[in-house]
Amino acid sequence: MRYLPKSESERSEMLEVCGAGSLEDLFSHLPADVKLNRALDIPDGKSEYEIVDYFREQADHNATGYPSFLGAGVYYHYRPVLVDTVVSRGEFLTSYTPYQAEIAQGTLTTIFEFQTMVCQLTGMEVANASMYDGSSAVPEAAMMAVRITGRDQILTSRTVHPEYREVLRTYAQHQGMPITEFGYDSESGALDLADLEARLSNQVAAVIVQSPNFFGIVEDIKAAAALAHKHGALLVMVFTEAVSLGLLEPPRDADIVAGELQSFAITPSYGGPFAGIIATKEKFIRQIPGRLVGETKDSRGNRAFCLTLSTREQHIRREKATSNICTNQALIALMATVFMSVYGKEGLRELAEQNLAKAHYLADGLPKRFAGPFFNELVVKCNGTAPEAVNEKLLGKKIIGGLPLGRFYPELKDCMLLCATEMNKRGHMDEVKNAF
Amino acid sequence: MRYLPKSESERSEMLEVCGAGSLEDLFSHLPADVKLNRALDIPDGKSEYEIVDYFREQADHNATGYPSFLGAGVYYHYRPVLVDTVVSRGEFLTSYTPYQAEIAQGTLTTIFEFQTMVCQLTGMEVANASMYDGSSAVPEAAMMAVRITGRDQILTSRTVHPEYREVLRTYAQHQGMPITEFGYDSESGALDLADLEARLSNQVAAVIVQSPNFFGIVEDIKAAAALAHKHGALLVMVFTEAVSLGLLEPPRDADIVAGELQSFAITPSYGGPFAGIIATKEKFIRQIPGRLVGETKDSRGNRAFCLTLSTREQHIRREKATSNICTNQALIALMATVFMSVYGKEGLRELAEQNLAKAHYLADGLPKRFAGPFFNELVVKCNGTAPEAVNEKLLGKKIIGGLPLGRFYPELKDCMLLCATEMNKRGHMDEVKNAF
Amino acid sequence: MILKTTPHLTQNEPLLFESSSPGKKGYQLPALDVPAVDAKTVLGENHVREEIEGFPEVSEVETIRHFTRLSTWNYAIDLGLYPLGSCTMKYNPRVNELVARTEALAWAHPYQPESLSQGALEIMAELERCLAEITGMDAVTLQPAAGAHGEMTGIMLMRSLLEKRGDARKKILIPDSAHGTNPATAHMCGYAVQNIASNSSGLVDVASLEAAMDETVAGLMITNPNTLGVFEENIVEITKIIHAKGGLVYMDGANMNALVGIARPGDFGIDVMHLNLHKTFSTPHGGGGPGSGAVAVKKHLEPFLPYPRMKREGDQWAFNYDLPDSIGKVRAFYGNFGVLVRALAYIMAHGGDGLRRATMDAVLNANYIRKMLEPYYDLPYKKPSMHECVFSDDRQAKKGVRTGDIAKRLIDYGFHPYTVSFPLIVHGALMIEPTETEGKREIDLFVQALISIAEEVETDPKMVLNAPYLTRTSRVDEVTAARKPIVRWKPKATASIAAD
Amino acid sequence: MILKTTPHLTQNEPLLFESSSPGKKGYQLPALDVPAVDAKTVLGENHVREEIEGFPEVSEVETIRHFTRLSTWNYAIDLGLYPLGSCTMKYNPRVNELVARTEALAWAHPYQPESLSQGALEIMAELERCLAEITGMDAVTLQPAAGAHGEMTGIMLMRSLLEKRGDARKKILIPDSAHGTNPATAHMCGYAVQNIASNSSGLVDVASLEAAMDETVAGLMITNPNTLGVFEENIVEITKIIHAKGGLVYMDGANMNALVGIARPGDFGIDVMHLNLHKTFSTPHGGGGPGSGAVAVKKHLEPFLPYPRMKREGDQWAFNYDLPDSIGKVRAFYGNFGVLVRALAYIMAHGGDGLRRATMDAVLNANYIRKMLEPYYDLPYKKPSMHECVFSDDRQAKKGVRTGDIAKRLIDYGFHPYTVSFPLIVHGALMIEPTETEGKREIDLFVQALISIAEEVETDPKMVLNAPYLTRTSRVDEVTAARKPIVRWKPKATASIAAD
Ligand SMILES: Cc1ncc(COP(=O)(O)O)c(C=O)c1O
Ligand SMILES: Cc1ncc(COP(=O)(O)O)c(C=O)c1O
Repeated sequence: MRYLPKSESERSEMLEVCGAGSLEDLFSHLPADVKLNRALDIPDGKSEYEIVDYFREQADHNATGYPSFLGAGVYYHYRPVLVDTVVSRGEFLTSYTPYQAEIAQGTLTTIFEFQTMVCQLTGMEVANASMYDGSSAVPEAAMMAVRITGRDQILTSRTVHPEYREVLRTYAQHQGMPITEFGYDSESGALDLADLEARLSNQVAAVIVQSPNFFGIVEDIKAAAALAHKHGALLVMVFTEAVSLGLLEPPRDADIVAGELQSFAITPSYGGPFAGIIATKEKFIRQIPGRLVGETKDSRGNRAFCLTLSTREQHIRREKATSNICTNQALIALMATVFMSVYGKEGLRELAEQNLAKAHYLADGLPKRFAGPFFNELVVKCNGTAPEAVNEKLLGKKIIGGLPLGRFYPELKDCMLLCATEMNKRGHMDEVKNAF
Repeated sequence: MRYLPKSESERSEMLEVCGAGSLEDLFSHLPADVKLNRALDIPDGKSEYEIVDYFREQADHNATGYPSFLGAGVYYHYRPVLVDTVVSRGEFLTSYTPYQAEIAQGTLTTIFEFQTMVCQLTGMEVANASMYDGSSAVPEAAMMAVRITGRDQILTSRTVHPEYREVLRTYAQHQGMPITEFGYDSESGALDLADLEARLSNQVAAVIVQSPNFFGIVEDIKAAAALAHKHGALLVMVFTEAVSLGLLEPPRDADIVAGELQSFAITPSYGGPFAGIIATKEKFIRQIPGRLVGETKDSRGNRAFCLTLSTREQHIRREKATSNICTNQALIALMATVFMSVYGKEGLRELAEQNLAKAHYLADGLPKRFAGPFFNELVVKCNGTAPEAVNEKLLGKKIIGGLPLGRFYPELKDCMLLCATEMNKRGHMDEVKNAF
Repeated sequence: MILKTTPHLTQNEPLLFESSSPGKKGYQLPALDVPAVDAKTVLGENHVREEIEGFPEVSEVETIRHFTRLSTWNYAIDLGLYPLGSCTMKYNPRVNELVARTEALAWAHPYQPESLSQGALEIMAELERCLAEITGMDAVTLQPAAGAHGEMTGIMLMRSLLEKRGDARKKILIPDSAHGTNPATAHMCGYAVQNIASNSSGLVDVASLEAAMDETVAGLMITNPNTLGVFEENIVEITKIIHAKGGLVYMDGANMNALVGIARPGDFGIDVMHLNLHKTFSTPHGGGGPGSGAVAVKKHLEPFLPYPRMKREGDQWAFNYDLPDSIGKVRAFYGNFGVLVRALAYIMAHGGDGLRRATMDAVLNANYIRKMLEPYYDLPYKKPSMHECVFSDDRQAKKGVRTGDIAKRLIDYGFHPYTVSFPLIVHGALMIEPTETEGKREIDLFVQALISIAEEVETDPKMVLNAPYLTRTSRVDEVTAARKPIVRWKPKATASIAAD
Repeated sequence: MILKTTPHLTQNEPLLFESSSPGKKGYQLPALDVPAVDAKTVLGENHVREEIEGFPEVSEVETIRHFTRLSTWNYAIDLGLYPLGSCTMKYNPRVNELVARTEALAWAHPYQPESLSQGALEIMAELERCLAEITGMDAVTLQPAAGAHGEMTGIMLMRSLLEKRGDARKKILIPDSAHGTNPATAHMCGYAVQNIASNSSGLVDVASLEAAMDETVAGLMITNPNTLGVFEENIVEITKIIHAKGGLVYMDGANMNALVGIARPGDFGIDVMHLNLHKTFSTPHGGGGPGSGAVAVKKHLEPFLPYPRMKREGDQWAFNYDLPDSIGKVRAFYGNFGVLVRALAYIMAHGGDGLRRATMDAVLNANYIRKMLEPYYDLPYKKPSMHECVFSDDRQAKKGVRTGDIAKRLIDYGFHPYTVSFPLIVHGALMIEPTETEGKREIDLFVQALISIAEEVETDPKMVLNAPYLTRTSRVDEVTAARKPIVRWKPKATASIAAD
């Protein structure tokens, strides 16, 4: 087997040292009744060429080269070539969590830069080294708020990504963390502040809102924060479209930001791996889940970085840890780090402005369902025809349309969510408009 | 421009140091009449995404996914993934010729390994660090023979790759190196030893033969060498299909081996870049063209490698150099080095055996033009129909057939050269057979 | 004597923020093919931010040099043995990276029509089938993003089943040798943790387990082989004890590299377990992730698996969301698909027999190291080793040298350290897992290094205490880092932040 | 003081042959889908070899580690400034590597039907057009594989034209500042070389040129800017002198990075020239190659260009082999196509204006370095610099330190040395070409390093004489290497080979 770097003679030398006559002998101490007495039912080992052919064949059963207007938490953005150049370096790709700082300064430095850039983007003071994804970052933020406030109720806006709310429910169900949802203004598509205020109480640990929200609408975080704070609750701001942060006012008034960086050079990859983040205020640093890299010095007095505040983590605190997370999404976070470095200050803004322009060109002439200000996604009414029918029509033109909303919002079953990014060409957008 | 790492303020700081008011000032000393007073007629700079799109669009105008039976000096072989992993490392990709040995030991070591493996494959004692390609290695070998023997005539077999012979003619025309060709046995397709002997004389510096020859036939190098040596000429053995060396007796009796390593994980790439080599006997080491890496020690006594015998080369010897070659094909030679390391002793033989089996399966039932033993190529008669017509038929089935030989061998205008490697699938070979 | 490394210069490199200069660009976007819009007009003044303060401004060449230079400060599997116990740092085949980048897979949107996602679905279905066969379980979910996430999923499955039976129960039993994620997970799922002391041979003490087990106990989280690298020889009896009282047994599968093709948890009484695809199945760690924590269950737990599940509709795959008993989603979409692709490619490369042979070589390497080092380091537990072996620093401690110091000195010798101070039941543990992808030459050099360090401890303990010496960064002060945390760059002067 | 590097450990690594062991495999082939044949039967006993003696036998993981470890012993553009004069070591954009690997381009066979090669032909045609526009010439061939190959092609073109005119002539005039490939090329083309001494300002001495030029001279090979980085201000007059006597002027275009977008050889009397696409147009050097030496000519030389040429047939590209005056082929097929793809991608990224701005930044960097170092190093020729500047070690030589020693010391400071001892007209030359892809920070560090070394020469010359110190390999003994050449590995005992 080409991945096993031993010759037969080396094997027998080593077996001899072990005092074993054969490889099987090494397992002779296993109880007979637990051993597998047959070969695994898995086809014989394949050459790398057959493996490549297999996955190409599978890929041929997937869509390729369709212009797509899907967003809804996963966005198509250009991916700078340097991203793969960097993450393909064995020194990043095949290294473990940087527990041994003296031979992991490369990884540690990039994480420190990542944490810094996330802070600069979100207006927060502290960011962790990554969470599994945006959806799992939300319950982690909620639990964090519960620990901070000593309260247990969570209020969530219905405009938070529906799958994120499902994940929150799953996490919450077994730990006595009741979740209540509040509505959105059916005019603007933005959160219903009145409804929020009505549901607020001194039991509420956190109010969770998303901006741009699931409908693409930019929310008024300031107002939501003011209400939450009035009742002693924390405001958790969620984002799924990181590119919006290049243009939108950062959620300075939020207490915790939980987001997804997939837009930063992370391929859609059928839903993962992505990179979630949690950022917060300095004062909450000891309640943040996940890994943190900190600056320090080495014994020669030179700047050095290392994992820090690990007393928050499971390997030290065990059941008292801030989370059970161990492996995170380091390499994916590195992709986002390279992306931020390539685009930089001006690039990220220009990118966001292009997205804004494309989405508004697409919207122009389409029956918008909501009136609120939107970034690069919008809800469109299909007046009469079902959204599925419109998509069928577009598929005929080899275009993938939007996401029909009935599945998540029965009241919007005649609507679809359309997304336009810098990658969508004008001509295709015109075709979409014609389909309505 | 994203490749120019300067901010405007940095530019002006530097201009100031130079005592220049503007970038244009730096060119003020150029005579007015030599300056270009207009912009270059080249479209505005493009983003990397547009560049990728452009080349994809061009690629769409090329054949993709056609099974092919073309060989004739350029062969389709599987390419281990590790090859690109290695040559994509910036430390190999973006380094220069290893003149400064102390910071080029990586490149120097791989070249030393390359030279060694080429010797092991060819049965020679010395091999250089690469030539441009196989075709240009042939005239270099001829000139080397002229220097060694003090004679000037070259005898070439007509079974040497036609384009290689054309290149030899181009190089030869201006340096008084008359080229004579000798024929092949029209039964066996192997070189005509009688004709060779008839043309040999004490004026002949070198006899050039190829094996497997252009028709895929394995030549009798021993016999050719004996004849050449009898007349005091050197035997130059050429190869275009390096995989054959995994199975065929190495040309130990040759004095110089000039070959092409494209088969070793180098993509066809529409004809280049490839990697040529010249290997020879120890006693001719000072007449070999191109770079050589040698083993030595550093000042601490540790093994080290460096470029050596550079007194043969143009930068020292100028007009008296063994060749004018400077830049060679180092990175491509590295691809071949990784390929040889991945396949190794057993792999290269198994690969050669698979090629032999495939070609003989293809040959079975087809009207072979020649009777000699063949490796992975064979000349087939198209009885009646023109080779072009057979290829048309195959193109209809999205298969690229063989090379019609009329262009290079008028007497074989009703024949085509077919190649089968480990990549050709049985089903496609059956389709080719049916086309005859 | 150090045989494996030689000092060489490496490039220094500032942080991106420190090499930024206004106006430097590393990007270019295609020209906009639609009219530009004024952000403040369409979004409202208050929604539009000022420039992103402090954000990098560097060119393309500076970016590639930045990350290339930083990369040279790392150790990695591609550079040598990475014997972190419990982490299964094996070779990451590059063909897996290639196939994961196949365009129609890498660029597939999770909401694109199922009819245009059949390739992705087939890949997941095939991987589920392979993992079920390897573990001997009945069903597999690929949704969890990592091992700990899988543990959480698994414990929720147990809890949902018990709830359905009428009582979710209160406690989870966890051996004191378990990994920290086990208790942390139990806690997140609303369970109290009761530790089970290991017996003198490092195994779960059957008697105390029997004593601890009652109707308030939801079940046991067991790691097998355990974190000592020892197979729990009483595993069948253990699972019987738990089942007898209506509990369920969760197996932490982080150590499956010792069992694949040899023994199957499904055959020795396990109800639910997770696999770390980024360990046993070689998907790259990437400096800390991503991973995948696929969870395998027996029939009785299948109805509770996260939705959606895949089902066959004619000749097509489809997602089934209609699962009333499902615990729900543990993350958006379907899991770390890109990681799943790599894991399947790994399984395909080995085939059934190859996987078994890999396991045997992994166990061979661990036993060889154990034998070679036993004369020099204290081996607290003497049971046969599987894929890893755990020594203690007992002898060296007498000279004032601890496992952490030996680990740092090992760096000078050209190796990444073993896992330090885990499992907790071994005082001053040296936890060594070589994996099967190490050749004899590399392993012999590793053994030689640890023997040489043992000698240094005798002759010159200080030398070991102050290691490493050959790294560009010497011993890092982690205490100060935690006392005054600086977790982001700030323009000089205001660099440090106060912590509460 | 060394600011840019810090020592760090790197992995030692034996040669592949030394880590081989019988039976280790790094490959697997798909099973044969046709009957196997017995080689000895179909080829004959005498044609089948024994095993390849000494050939490597290693596994996949050992292979990737071998080459990864070796790579860390190299310096590269991706790691920092690479100021080799005359080599134009600029940043190699990675998008160019990506597009060159586009499947239908990388896997295109040179003999596949032209109708199925239109994309490849269009790319070559577009590159020819761009290069003609940049050089101001009328036609371009992309066939030559490198600069020297281009020189040979160009001189053959000249010779063929002259032959056709009735007399190929005997000599080529070459300034003594020229690169070694120029005389070597002239010789290969059957010409005698006559050196032209440079004048006191390092330029071609017009008087002696005029004196040397007669009807036995085929022409002049001139490099402009010359190897001092100085523009030949009399170039127009020079070309007139050659043309007046029926000669032709060849320009070595290795230094085009100083002229692109600023001045065009076609506009100052050049008849034929080569371009090093691996210099001016950024295709990677790859440790010594591959390159491309495209040759551009004026109308009168076009008929002699190597065949085939591309021609338009309706809306299709086709190859034209019917060129009676062609010199023939200089290599098989059409050139280093993969390199051509990269060069075109580079040109597209810049556009006309971007190319001009790149040239200006390259010249700015060279002049900045010249200004900063002039107080510390002797500048033998004072004419304005273009893309590079050349100092001499005159002052340091007084302390016994030569340019080669300074170069080695520069390595400790984290930089690749400049070009040493070339051009020959400068005694002890330090030839520095930064290119445009270096930022101010990197350049300032380089300047600081050379200044610091100049000070070391004053205070502690020995220190410089024995450099480098921070590399894993110290000063290499090149003399012994040449005296007893060992150019291949052999099993111990027989390792060294005798040289005549
Ligand atoms: C025994 C054990 N259990 C659980 C885990 C957690 O797995 P992950 O890091 O993938 O969350 C690990 C990984 O370190 C482990 O070693
Ligand atoms: C001035 C000059 N001319 C010619 C050459 C030869 O070019 P190549 O190395 O591509 O053959 C070089 C390259 O070193 C050069 O610097």
